[in-house]
Amino acid sequence: MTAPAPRLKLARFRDLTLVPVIVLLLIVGAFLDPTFLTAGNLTNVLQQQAAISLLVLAEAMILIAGKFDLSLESTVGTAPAIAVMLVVPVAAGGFGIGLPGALVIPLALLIGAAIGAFNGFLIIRFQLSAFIVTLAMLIIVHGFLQGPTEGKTLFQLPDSILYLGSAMWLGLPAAIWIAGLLFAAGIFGLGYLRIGRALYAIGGNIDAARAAGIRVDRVLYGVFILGGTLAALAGILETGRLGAIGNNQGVGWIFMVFAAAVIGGVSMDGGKGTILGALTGVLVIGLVQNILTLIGVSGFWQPVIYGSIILIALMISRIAGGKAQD
Amino acid sequence: MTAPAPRLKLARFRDLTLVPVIVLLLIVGAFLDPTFLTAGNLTNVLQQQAAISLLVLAEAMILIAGKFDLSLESTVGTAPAIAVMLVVPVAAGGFGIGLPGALVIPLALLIGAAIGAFNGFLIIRFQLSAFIVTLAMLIIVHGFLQGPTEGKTLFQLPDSILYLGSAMWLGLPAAIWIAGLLFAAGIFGLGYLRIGRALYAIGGNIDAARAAGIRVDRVLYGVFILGGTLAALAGILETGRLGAIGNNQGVGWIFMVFAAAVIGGVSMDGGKGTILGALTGVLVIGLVQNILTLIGVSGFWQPVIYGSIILIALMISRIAGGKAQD
Amino acid sequence: SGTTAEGGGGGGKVGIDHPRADSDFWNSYIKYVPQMAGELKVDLMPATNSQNDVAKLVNNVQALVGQGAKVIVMAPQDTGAIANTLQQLENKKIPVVTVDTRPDKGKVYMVVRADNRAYGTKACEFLGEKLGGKGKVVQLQGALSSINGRDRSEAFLECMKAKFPGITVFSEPTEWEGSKAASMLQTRLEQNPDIKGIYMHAGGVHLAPTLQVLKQKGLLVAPDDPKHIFVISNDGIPQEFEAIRKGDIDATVSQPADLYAKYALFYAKAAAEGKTYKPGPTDHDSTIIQLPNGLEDQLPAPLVTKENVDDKALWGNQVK
Amino acid sequence: MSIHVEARNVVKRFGPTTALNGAEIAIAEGETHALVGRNGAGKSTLVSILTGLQRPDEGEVRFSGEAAPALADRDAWRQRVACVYQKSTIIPALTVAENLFLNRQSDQRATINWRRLRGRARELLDTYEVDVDAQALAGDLSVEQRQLVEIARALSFGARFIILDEPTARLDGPAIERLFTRMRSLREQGVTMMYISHHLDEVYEICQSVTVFRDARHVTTRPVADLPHDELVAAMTGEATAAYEAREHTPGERVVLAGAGLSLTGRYANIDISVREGEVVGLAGSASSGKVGLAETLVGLRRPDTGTVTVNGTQVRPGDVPAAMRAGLGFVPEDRHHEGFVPLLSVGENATFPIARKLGRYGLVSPARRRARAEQMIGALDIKTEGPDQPVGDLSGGNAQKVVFARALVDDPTVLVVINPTAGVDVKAKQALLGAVEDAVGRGAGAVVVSDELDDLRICDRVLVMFHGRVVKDVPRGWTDHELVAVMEGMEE
Ligand SMILES: Nc1ncnc2c1ncn2[C@@H]1O[C@H](COP(=O)(O)OP(=O)(O)OP(=O)(O)O)[C@@H](O)[C@H]1O
Ligand SMILES: Nc1ncnc2c1ncn2[C@@H]1O[C@H](COP(=O)(O)OP(=O)(O)OP(=O)(O)O)[C@@H](O)[C@H]1O
Ligand SMILES: [Mg+2]
Ligand SMILES: [Mg+2]
Repeated sequence: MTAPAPRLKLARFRDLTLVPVIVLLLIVGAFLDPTFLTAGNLTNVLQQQAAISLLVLAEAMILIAGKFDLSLESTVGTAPAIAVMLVVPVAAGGFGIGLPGALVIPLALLIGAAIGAFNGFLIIRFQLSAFIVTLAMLIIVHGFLQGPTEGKTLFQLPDSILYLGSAMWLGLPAAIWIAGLLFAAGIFGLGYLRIGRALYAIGGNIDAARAAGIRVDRVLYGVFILGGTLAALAGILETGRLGAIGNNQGVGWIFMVFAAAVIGGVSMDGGKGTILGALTGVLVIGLVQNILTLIGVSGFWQPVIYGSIILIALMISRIAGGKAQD
Repeated sequence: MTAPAPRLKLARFRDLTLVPVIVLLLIVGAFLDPTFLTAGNLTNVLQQQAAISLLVLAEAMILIAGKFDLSLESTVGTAPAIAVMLVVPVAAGGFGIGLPGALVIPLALLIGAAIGAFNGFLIIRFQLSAFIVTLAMLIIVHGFLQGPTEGKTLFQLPDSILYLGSAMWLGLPAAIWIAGLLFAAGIFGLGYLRIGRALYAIGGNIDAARAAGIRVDRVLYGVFILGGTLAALAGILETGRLGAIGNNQGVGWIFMVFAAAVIGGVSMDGGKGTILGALTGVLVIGLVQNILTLIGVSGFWQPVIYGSIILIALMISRIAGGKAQD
Repeated sequence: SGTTAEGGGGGGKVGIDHPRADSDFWNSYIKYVPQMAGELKVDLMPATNSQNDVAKLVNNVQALVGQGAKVIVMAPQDTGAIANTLQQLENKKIPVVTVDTRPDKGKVYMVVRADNRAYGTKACEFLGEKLGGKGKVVQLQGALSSINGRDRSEAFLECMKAKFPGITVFSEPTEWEGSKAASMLQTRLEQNPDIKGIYMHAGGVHLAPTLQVLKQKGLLVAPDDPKHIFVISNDGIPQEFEAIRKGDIDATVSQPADLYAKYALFYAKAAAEGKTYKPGPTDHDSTIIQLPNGLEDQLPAPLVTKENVDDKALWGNQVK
Repeated sequence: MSIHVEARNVVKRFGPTTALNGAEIAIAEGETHALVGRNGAGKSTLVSILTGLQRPDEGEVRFSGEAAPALADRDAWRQRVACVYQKSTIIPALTVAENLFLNRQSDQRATINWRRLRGRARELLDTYEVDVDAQALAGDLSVEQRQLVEIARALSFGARFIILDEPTARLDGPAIERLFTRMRSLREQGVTMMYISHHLDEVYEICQSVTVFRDARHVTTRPVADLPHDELVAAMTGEATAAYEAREHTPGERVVLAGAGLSLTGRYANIDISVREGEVVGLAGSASSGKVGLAETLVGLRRPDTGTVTVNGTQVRPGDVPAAMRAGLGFVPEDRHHEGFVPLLSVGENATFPIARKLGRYGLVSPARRRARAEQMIGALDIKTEGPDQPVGDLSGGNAQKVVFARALVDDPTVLVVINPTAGVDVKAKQALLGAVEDAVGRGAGAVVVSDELDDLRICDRVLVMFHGRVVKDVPRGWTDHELVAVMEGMEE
């Protein structure tokens, strides 16, 4: 049989249907603004997308497993904020518990994980609709940022939480390294680990996965917890980049997260898509935003142009991919 | 065989799993505030929910047919706004085309229908993911409000567009009558009309629906167009209630629309749920909002309480309904 | 005046970011910017818009700097989360003028704003006097996560507590949404038909819904009618003036969109030319005060009532 | 002989339905044990209990005398039993190779070596002579290929007990033979098997003993040698049942269905076909012959590259099912789960979609008339259901097939096209369904029967045999099994 070779290539290409779009954007961008193709600007784009890309990574895994998590966007603000409030003094907006500052990152990750676990608990144990549970949780989790802070921004933060989002490693922002490494781990994990493949099986046919001996509930808990943790990490990076935790941190991201995942080929119906594809989705969104900023489109009409570009990317990826989307 | 009778009853109950929640809310509300159970206040609740309920009606039909429309919320503002701008003079923010004022309602409905048709076109013809198409359209359609108005509120509206949302018919706001009639039509249509049953068939198994001789594409176009039209009508009612068309009209509604539909038993996977169920979902959301306003919960913590009540309603409807949700 | 010209020469491109495109007030501001830039001969780059998202604002500023901006004008709606960016701009020796909000941390060349706390206090004093220090009032708040909304809200509540303890205040968080405002006001009036005053945080979104609810309840009556509810708004858009003339509402605080644009660019140009300023009164009816991280020019925000509503100097009377 | 697998006094209820009512089975070590019963007798329910997918409401399962493992301990179950379920457990978005080794992609090592996995998959597919590309997406396979993949997977576990729930319902003759060869060699190695099928001759061919279920209860267990065919059928149905006799038809002159110059790249080429009123035409052919593709073209499910289809004198727009139905066509699609029914909707609705327009005026559908019509169909086809309001998704496989049949027949079609009409249908039901086809033909309809099953083809006046996308022979009534199979295998042209 000689079929394998071309088929393999085809399968690879299917992840990369957005590559032509990215190339197109690079060319158009270079043409429209001389700053665009500079290393500095492209580094900025990557840095700006680092935090949201972690959400895309998390959401892609959750979608592949056939579930849904809208509450990730709220975790981006709430997890680091509560962690900070456990650490800083009352005068800086804290709870006055005064845990050691070094704990702030582990605390934030723990809070993210706990939110994910609670989502998992409601969805798996009570068999509630993931969409609506996490929609309610989106509201509740954000309330846990707004309530304790009374709407105020936290800006006296321990240094440890600022480090990751603002440090430079080997001449590149640390956030880019972190996101890059996690995406590499995601691509590897979902491609080459049994647990990663289990996500596809669960999303593709949950009964079949169960019959094949996959511990479906356990894997789903895992993916929700991992999702919450990644969202908390995204929050830490964002906090470091912005230097403070505003009440709106992360608010409104989730739509873009879904857009990136879906134009990157991840199916809303579960079982389909790759992490690499999702990454290309993030890049497309980041480049579009950057180009629109550089050319200074009128703010009033920006949404129209932006939405249209998403539609066009979608159609290109549909035509290049050759399959109906869902 | 005697089985049919009990099953029928069970099926009826399944639509009404939220009724205990509503009763509970009525009791709790009466207990918390003496104003709550007055005719005046309950009328207010209905009036406040009238516009959004039309979106829920539209979304429920689209979800039952197995599709998705996020852009409805943008149509709520854009359809009446563009219609108004076609009618009013430049000084009042119009395009200066100056069509007759009596046309403003038909125009708005037509614009809504056109948006729906365009969504349908992209989703059905190009087989794109409904979620992401309508997400892009949500952004684009809102851009078509923000762009031409340049972010300004339209204050000078023709009387005709204000009428429906502010008139009283037989002692009740016209909006309540309109929403009530449309819901009755929806319940009837989805229960007893061929085309209504076709929605369930398409949402339940699109290939089987096609093989059963249902003109699937035509029905789907119809439901998207009807959805857009209902969203435009919701916009007209809201415009009348508020007396102006702000740039935010409808923005952020879609989450509540989904919440209402899903706690009301409509499945995100298509083929399941009823219009009556969706209506109970709307009522739950409306009553919760009203009670929270009446008792004056701190704004900061309101989201937490609100989200928690949605979760609880969800669990009650899950337990009463007895089936896993999706 | 507090101005001391020093150095001079230089100049350079001014990058400007607009905070949002969906509110009447900011929309007016955005329209004034190019007009004022022309008058002041500022070399303005194409404006960016951060759509009320501080993360976008940071991205936009990075892009503007990448394109060669020598001065940045911005209006950060989140005054904390901009700290890092201000630090980076300081490192790059790029002066920053902020409009409307005062960053909590990070160096600014000049803050151009009217005092939002003063809006709340003015509204409180107006309503307090009209109601004779007793009764019930509603304040339609903006979003609680916005600094301006919070400032107005806190100042209004503090002033009520201090000066008019006999007045009960109901605070409704409307998230700057007309729909929420209408529902909450309607419900509150149902519950407390004896409400006598309303403070709206944003005329652009709250005015029409409020009037519509009052009209439906038959409460839109002349000020001398005992059923009259006193309404004070905030923003100073033309429609509010119209409502004041008609007697539908009683007052508004004019937030000077034109002056925001004018002095933002004025100071941007000055910064580019290397001028420096000191605290003290200015030549345009305002005072520059010292902040820990820079200076603030506190522009006047006049209270507009039936008496002065036709004043040509008000920006709301200049827009077409 | 010791008892390998035993279920005692098992009760399982689904809402108002009792699927198993004190049922029991005991399977001896090393034997191949048939489980037969009518559609809805509870066979598949027992399978899900024996494989630990569902917990019985009452009763217990024992393996080699030991109590069954906890439901959560899937690994323990998988060591004890492997299964080909009646419902597909293939994951369409994954490759064949991965489906074969689901959740055991990496042997020992932590990471998956895809190349090795493909190798293992090819080896496995070769062992079972399944001609499928290991790297193809399982969703792109034909129904039959999927079934072969499932069988290969179940057999590959090395479990000592294997359950096959209607594995042959979708296989053609040679594939069934290959499966049986494999089963015999497994039996020689001492593997115990439970075999479910509605083809009773298969039971005699491959099994040593047989258990009969009827109405959720155990009726009898006997060595197959002690239970002649008629008695077996009687045990299943609870009454004596004669074998089906094909009827005489008197074809008229009028052509009710015609396909002219039909071609579809990769499926079939240059087909001309015509069916007269009162005539039953069979379409036969082994795997990949193109018969299903052709039938799907005739009904409008597929659009041909060239050629025209004429139904009842009207030339129908290609690929337009509603138009074909309006012209008087009724059909049973190949895969009932895919195109046959809407699982959440009731039996009544599924059965009456094509005549919805006739059940009321002004676009209305009268529920009372729908129920009346549905009850009529339920009676005519003997569908085992709680009533017209039960969702089809809750029916047993064979009964769901009858609902699909009801849908095809409900509009009194002039042309009837049925693809694999009796797949998964019990003996008695098979007679009912074939009878229904012949009834329609008796009323003057023309019919096309597409099937691999010789029993189905016996009612045909002539059988068109296809091979590699072409009609190679038109065989008139009176063929012997051997002759027809030889043509289908392409051994005679
Ligand atoms: N999940 C379910 N929900 C409700 N009823 C069910 C369910 N599964 C099975 N049943 C019912 O249980 C009975 C037994 O079904 P089962 O699938 O075991 O029959 P079967 O003997 O395998 O039939 P077939 O030969 O048609 O496959 C049927 O009446 C069926 O309708
Ligand atoms: N979805 C598909 N896409 C591409 N090729 C297909 C598809 N389905 C079937 N084929 C191929 O088309 C050819 C004819 O298929 P068809 O299903 O018409 O034959 P068949 O006679 O029904 O075969 P079988 O008896 O195996 O069902 C075969 O080579 C088959 O592998
Ligand atoms: Mg079965
Ligand atoms: Mg086939």
